[in-house]
Amino acid sequence: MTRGGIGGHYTCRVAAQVRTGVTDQPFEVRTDVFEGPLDLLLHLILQDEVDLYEVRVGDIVDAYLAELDRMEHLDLEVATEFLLIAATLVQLKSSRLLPSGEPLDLDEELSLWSERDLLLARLLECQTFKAAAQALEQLAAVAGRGVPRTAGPDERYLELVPDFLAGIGPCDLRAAFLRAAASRPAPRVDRAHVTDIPFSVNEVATELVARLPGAGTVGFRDLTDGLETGIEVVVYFLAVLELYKRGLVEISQATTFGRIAITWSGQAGLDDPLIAADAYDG
Amino acid sequence: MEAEASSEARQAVEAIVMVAEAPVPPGLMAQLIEIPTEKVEAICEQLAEEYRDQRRGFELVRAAGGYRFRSHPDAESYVKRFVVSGQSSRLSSAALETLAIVAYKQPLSRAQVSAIRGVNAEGAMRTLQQRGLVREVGRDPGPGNARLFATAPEFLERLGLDSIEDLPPLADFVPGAEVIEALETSLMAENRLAPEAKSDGDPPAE
Amino acid sequence: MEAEASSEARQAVEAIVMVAEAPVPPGLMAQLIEIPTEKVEAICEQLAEEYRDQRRGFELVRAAGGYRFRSHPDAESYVKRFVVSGQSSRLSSAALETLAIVAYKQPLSRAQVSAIRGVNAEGAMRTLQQRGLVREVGRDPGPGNARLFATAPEFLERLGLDSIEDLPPLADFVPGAEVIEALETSLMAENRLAPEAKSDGDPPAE
Repeated sequence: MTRGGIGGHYTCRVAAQVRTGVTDQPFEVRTDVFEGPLDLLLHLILQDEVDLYEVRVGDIVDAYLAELDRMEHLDLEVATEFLLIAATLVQLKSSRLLPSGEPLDLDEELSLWSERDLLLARLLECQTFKAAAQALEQLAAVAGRGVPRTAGPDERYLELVPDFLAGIGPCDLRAAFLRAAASRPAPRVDRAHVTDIPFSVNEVATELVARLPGAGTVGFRDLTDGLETGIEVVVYFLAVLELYKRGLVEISQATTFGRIAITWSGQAGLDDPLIAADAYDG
Repeated sequence: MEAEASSEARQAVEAIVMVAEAPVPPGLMAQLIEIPTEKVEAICEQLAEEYRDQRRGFELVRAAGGYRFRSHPDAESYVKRFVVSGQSSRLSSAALETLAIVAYKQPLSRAQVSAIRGVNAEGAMRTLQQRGLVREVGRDPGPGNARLFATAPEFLERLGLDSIEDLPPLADFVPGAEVIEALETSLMAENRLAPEAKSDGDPPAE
Repeated sequence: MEAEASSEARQAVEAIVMVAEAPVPPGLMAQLIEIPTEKVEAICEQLAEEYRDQRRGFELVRAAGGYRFRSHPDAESYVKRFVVSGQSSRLSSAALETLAIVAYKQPLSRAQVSAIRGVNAEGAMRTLQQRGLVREVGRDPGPGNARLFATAPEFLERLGLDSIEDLPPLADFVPGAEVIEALETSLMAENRLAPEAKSDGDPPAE
């Protein structure tokens, strides 16, 4: 069996489409994102108790092709894996549609069984790790309630440290930068009871210059998620406008009150124009 | 008295763990303080209990093979106000599933992860590496020499586990009989493949 | 009782100072815990005394305008052995991230480093300067005249780089799976707001 991959995400729009007429709650699954056919199949079979044979394979293929269109380039491995599973489904389905009186070739029947068993084994394995992932998440949530001390020895002992950069190479440095810049949410101290604004436009802009390059298209709401006061959101908005003015980001909004999409378009390089810019007073 | 005699060792343990940046293995402390490892472990257990009894804002925990100080969960809300760090950036479900596969099947290659998930694991693996949860540990000696990955110590720390053996057994997560049955039924081309042929259109037997 | 009432505040102070990388100003803690600054100071004095009485291996001291934990001088010989043992020789993740930011964004001020890291970078910057990896290179001509920092030649030498341009580029970084997922989720939220938009079946333009 091909060990390829599916990078296509089945959005719920897809799932709702394939199941039209099967359930009376087509919007219920809209919060899910499916990663590849195994994920989608598991969902269809388990969550919605759909008889697989009610699903039109053609619909899945259509939806999948639309998904491929949306991707920037055709990933052959993605397409192969998908076709393999779609073909297995078609084969299983068609065997059921054949008139029952007509006996199958023994080889054919065996191969049908083994295809089915292989698919079943993969679905079971997939489901097992999904459950394991949930358990790990719970463990992390419990452990995450405490923060480890990482301060290290104080100045008195620092000159004793034998080799400060032991085992650290340029790539570790790059990884550390990305960790620091990309995965950390906005610096935020909950100061709802204090009247001043906790950060300036310039600070936010500097932060965005670090965060946005390479982050693809980001929604304004993703940036401001977790902010507590309107004024904080306003500061973020001004910072985004400032970046736009400087030609560092593209902004688009498809519908009124719709999602504001922000895409980095500047140089994600060392000469960062904003770092040298004058400070704003917030 | 025993307790008195170990006062210096106790202080040494507290001091070393206080200046450490990562969990300190008890064996290392035993070497440095020149006492048996079991003694170090006993001291740590005792200290942890004292901090609990005194309702301290920190705790001494065993994680990733060593001991370290950590803020107490009860003070979570205040600490969160103070630091915004790793734990607030949650992993996506794709990354979590990939992490679970690596955790239970390590060491393994990216292709093996992809095979289990049925999707390309590149992106999720990269995320996990960037977060320091997964790391490359070598090459597959077989054909292709694929890179092999395993969880990093940070993973154990994030989960509050001492070692990989402390992961809940994978067997606990194997789907129950009713799920397996649902899957089987759904994949069954009943007319052809069911042991006894059924009249068409009927729902499969429970 | 007074002591009972402040138990939560005590825990909060201990927890915050425990996870801090630099001295924590009492005024900041007062804000976070929502108690007067004098109260924070009283708690800290009380805690410092308790640690002394209990002959802990650490002490709570006031330094550089704030409170911090550090190892007790009585345990100095053990702490030295630990530090010299090289077990703590790798840069802490805080210091490494700070070094990376300076390396990629130099020259920049401490405030800019803090803005990117999302936490106070004072302590880490001081460490890096002491180790000769980072140095002050001038003043920001803009308002405030902030000190600007850059990596020192020692840094390039140690990493085996010829110049800063030889650092691995950041630009080819591809967003991780969770970014894509977040994107999908927000696209779907949009669809929900405008149900008719999906009827045409067009993939969302991006």
